[in-house]
Amino acid sequence: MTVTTEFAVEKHSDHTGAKIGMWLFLFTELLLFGGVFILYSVYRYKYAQDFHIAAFELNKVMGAVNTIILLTSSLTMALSIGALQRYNRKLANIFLVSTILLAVLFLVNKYFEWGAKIDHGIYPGSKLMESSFNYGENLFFGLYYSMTGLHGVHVIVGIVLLTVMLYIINKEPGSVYVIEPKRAREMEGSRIMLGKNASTNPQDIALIDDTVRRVEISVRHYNTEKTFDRSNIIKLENSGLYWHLVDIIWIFLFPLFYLIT
Amino acid sequence: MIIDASSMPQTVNNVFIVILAISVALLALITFLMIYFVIKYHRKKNTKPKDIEGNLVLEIVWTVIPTLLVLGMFYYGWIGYKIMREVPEDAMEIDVVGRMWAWEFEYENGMKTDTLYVPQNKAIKLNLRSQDVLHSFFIPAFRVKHDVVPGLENGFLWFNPTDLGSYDVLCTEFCGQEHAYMKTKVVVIPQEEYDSWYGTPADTTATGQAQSDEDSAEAPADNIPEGLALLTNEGCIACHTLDGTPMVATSFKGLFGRKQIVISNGVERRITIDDEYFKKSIVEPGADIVKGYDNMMPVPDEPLSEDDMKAMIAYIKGL
Amino acid sequence: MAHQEPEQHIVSYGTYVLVWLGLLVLTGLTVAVAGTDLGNFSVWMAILIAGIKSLLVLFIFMHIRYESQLFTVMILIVLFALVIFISLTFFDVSYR
Amino acid sequence: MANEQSVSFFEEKGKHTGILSWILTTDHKRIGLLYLFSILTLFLVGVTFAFLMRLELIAPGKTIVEPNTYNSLFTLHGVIMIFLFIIPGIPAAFGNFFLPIQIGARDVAFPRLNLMSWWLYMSGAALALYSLFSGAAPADTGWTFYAPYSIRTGTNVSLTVFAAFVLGFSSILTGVNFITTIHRMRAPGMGWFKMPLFQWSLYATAWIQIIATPVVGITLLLLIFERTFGIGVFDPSKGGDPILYQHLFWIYSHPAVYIMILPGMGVISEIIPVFARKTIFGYKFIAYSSLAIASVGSLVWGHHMFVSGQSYTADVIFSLLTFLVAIPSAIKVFNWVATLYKGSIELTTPMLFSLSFIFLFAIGGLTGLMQGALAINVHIHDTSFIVAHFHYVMFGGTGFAFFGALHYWFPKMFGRMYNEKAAKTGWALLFVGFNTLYFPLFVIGWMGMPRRYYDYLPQFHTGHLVSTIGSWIVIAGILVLLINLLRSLRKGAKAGANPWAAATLEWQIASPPPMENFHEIPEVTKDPYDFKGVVVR
Ligand code: HEA
Ligand code: HEA
Ligand code: HEC
Ligand code: CUA
Ligand SMILES: [Cu+2]
Repeated sequence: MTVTTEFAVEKHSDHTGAKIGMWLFLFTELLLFGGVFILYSVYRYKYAQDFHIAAFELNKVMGAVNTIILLTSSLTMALSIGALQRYNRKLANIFLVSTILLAVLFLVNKYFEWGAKIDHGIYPGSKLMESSFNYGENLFFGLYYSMTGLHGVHVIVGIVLLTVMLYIINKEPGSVYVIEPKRAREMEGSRIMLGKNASTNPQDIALIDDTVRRVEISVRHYNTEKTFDRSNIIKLENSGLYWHLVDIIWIFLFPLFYLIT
Repeated sequence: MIIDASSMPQTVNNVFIVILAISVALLALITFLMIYFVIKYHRKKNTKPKDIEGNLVLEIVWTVIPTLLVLGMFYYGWIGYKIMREVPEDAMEIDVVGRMWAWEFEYENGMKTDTLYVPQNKAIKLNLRSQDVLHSFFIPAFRVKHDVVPGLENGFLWFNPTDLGSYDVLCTEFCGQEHAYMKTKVVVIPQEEYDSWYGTPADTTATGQAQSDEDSAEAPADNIPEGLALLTNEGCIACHTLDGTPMVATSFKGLFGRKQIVISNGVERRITIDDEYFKKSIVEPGADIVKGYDNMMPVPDEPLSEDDMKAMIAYIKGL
Repeated sequence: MAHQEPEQHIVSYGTYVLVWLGLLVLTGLTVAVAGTDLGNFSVWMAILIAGIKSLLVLFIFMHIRYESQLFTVMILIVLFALVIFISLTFFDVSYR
Repeated sequence: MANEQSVSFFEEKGKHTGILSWILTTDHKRIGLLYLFSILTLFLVGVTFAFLMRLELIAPGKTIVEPNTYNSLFTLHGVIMIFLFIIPGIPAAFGNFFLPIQIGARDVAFPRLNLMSWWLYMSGAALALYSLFSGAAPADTGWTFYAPYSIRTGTNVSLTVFAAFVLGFSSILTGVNFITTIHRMRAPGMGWFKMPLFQWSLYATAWIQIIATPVVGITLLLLIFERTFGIGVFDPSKGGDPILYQHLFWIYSHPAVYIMILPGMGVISEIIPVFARKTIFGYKFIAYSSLAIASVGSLVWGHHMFVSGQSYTADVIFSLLTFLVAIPSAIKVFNWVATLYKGSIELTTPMLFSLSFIFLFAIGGLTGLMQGALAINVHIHDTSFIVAHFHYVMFGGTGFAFFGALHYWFPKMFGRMYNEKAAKTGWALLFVGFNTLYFPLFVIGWMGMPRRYYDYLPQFHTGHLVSTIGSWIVIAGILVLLINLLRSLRKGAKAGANPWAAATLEWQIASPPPMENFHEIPEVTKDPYDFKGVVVR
């Protein structure tokens, strides 16, 4: 009996497509924050004076430091991608780890900042806010907590994402294709050639007979310039895009909340 | 079928009829063409279709004509609306307070009613305020409607009632359980009768129209106990019954002395209802929430006086 | 289906560092400007500086400068939508 | 091109077997069918709520339920119909199935995201249904969740709102997938203007999904924050502005009505040329009008707020813009009708649905114009006139397009024909019932019957009674249609590759299609509605 079975291995590798997808997703993020920016601008317009006063409660230095941290993390992110594009995985790792550490640092700062505020009794629903804050100040802090909170969540997601990337770019590139038992039985009687010019050399030809339960083919790429798993670069680039967006949002949050005194 | 009883319906009806006529004409045209084509070019009769890719002139025609039509509709609608938003100088102002689930009308002389009384042929401006959530004040027969928005001070609408009679007032913004029952009447009476009623609030029953209408509760009359009148006017009985059946809130019957579990600042505690608790419930309804109920009781727009509260307590204790 | 992968554009490390320095300077600038009293103008100043900073990030860090036009067009569409949302809302808020 | 012997995607064995081969599939066809069945199931849930509502309204006073229950019924009816039936309806079910095939691709750009989007849909559905039975009581705010009532009420609003949030996420992923696929995966020769019009409508829809959905996402999230932390942004007692909530809500929810209707319009643009056997009239105008609807449609949200207390200036601007958005719809309608001219028309079930779509959508759209006229809107806002309007566009429009699509593509998806006679009976019942159900609502709405009313004044009784009777005819119609299709799944005659002699790519491959759609990616040379030489196979 001869059964021929074809199997096609198709790896989807449309880098531009992946990038378009990522950008589309970033647009939704942008508009998500855009929604709160609408609220911010309206209330800012209505209660300009109160916002002005409320902003004194925020720690400008803390905000500036966090801005610098995020900007720097954006730099290391870009550098990490640059390094990977040059097939320098070691350097890419160093920069990626720095990015993650800076992100964590940002959160630590944020934690202390929020903590200080909450200690002062400034949080939605607190006694202080209900008794002695007027509408504008209330809204300022309502927005402050919602927006920086939401941004913080994005930073956390970013950390997770970058950590996963750290794993991915360090995994030995390569893939294993498994032909399941049923399929393997269908292939009985056929031969598998190992190696490119194997046809002449009987040692390189394996017959699939009924003792074969499972066929496993593994393909390994080596990190030379030519065979470097390019799809990792695009993955890292896309994660980088996300991280830069988080940065851009902070670039706006910082002056709008901390610097309107 | 639909009642027209103010200066507004004329305008609105006109706009409506014009747009309706255009729409019906277009709908008829489209439907006719569809049916005609389906019959004329049915596969049985016409086996050879003729490919037509398009026709630029036609496309322009059916872009430009609808554009002109809709611009006309817009303009017509706008003109009608302009009238609704421009209140005549000499309009009489009445404050309307909406709360779950009752309306209250406050006249310039301080009088309060739960049915709206207006003189015939006089511009009336209603200033709309809400104590709790969104409501919407709607008089179908007058073709007026406007949302009643908490926190928004300048909500208003105006009309000039032309026909005597009493007409429905409805709430058209969903506001909770009894939304469908948040209705009252507007009663249009001749100017002279109105003047005498307005001058002497106690004399409300004198107005013929008002009497004939079974729903209309009047301004406080002498035979009603003061406590009940207060509870009615403040809108309490929209949520609290007097007969012991709990509705949106607990019933007032047997209120005092009742043991109750309340949640204060998230903590459950047991209390016994006394005068102090009653007063606190009115001034600060959110402070103690009765277990099983929602924190939706509004704060009265003007604080109740000590005397008023005493009167309420006295009445409730007597239930 | 098979698309030609566009040549990757590799940006020099130096450029990135320069951009970063630029961003830091702009941050300093916006803090400094906030200190002075420019009245109503200071908001717009802050937004302007933030805008320039994001353009830097967008064009260099996020490579928009080196990508096909499609991306720029899409970004413009989205920003335009956001601007429209805000301005139409203000037709209500500021004329109330 | 077609290989008739090939194994269909139903039989193809993948990594998993049994149920897992469905719920873990990344094949766009299987995901499309998953969506189709989930959506139909939830449609039946939503429709059951509607049936109960109509029963309650058959007479004034209490008929079967308490006010609270009624309020929850219309809320959940609205939420389910909008977020779970009509928004994903055509794009997620038919779009997923046919988008790649119609442009000659093997799958969508991100198959795994596609699966994730279905899972998010199911989670959203589960949350929405769970919110019915958990918490104090099911949400009772209406599908619009207007603040501050939605902040105050003790019902299970947060969970329902969160469900809507999750569903928004699912919708976004579908949008991302569709745009990328259309940009990157068209077969050689498939230029933008060689695409079937269904693709254009999906493309425009996807853009709205991407631009508008996040706005409602954040709005709903803030509503949840408001309820749990009291941040105050929508709460007037803390300085927030409830009207601003409405702006944010409608910035999404008006464009969302075009998410609902555009794919329906796309379906109609597919069906009409096929059964008139001639090319579509004014291809480019229909294609561009989809983009025009999508863009102008994003600017008109304020027409839901004419009496909300927004400024007079805003009222006027939004009214003007509202009228402008009608023009691209008008262009489409006229081009469809012109396509019939000198055709060779066959009145199959899909064609009947398409023609009735035009009729019902025209009624819905033209009444939409009345609502857009400021003077009239003041009177009919929040009355059952509006209810009639949106059922005409949503059910009469998108709903009929959905059923049209179901009957048009059924043979392709399942490889079986259905009983044409039963389908036509179902259509007739649905059409008659539909008008009996909703037309009276225009009348009583004009007379002043408010919406979301549990109880009503006696003068509205006749209208409500007729309407409720209409709902029974509709039930009959829907049951006939669905039972016929379900029966045909097993008993229907085998369908050939191209039973309608249509020219688009999906009809050039086997029914049901093989796993990889095309053994070889086709080279496209013909226009999508060029029927020369296309025969029934
Ligand atoms: C599928 C969904 C869908 C669609 C397509 C539409 C389409 C339109 N809608 Fe509708 N609408 C809803 C769903 C939809 N709507 C819903 C759900 C609500 C209520 C939400 C709620 O409050 O719960 C609503 C509410 C609503 C309101 C608010 C009413 C109120 O609450 O006060 C308004 C006001 O302007 C409006 C207008 C329009 C207009 C002008 C169109 C236009 O796009 C229509 C364009 C179509 C045509 C014009 C017909 C076809 C053309 C011809 C027949 C040719 C001739 C035409 C001309 C001369 C122009 N709609
Ligand atoms: C796609 C959208 C869609 C669809 C298809 C429908 C379909 C129906 N809707 Fe719709 N409806 C909305 C979307 C939709 N609705 C929205 C968004 C609202 C606003 C909610 C709000 O105010 O917040 C609304 C509100 C709404 C109201 C107004 C409530 C009020 O304001 O008080 C009413 C009242 O009649 C109504 C009735 C119906 C009916 C009778 C159907 C029918 O067409 C359904 C027809 C089918 C059947 C009646 C049953 C078929 C049943 C089976 C096949 C299963 C067998 C089951 C039984 C026999 C029980 N709906
Ligand atoms: C919108 C409905 C509503 C209105 C109007 C309303 N209440 Fe209430 N009331 C409630 C609800 C709900 C509760 C239970 C929750 C709570 O304690 O806040 C309540 C609780 C109370 C309590 C405590 C009862 C108990 O059993 O412990 C008192 C006393 C009270 N209301 C008095 C009044 C008075 C007096 C008025 C009129 C000025 C009034 N209410 C108007 C809804 C309302
Ligand atoms: Cu008040 Cu509805
Ligand atoms: Cu709309």
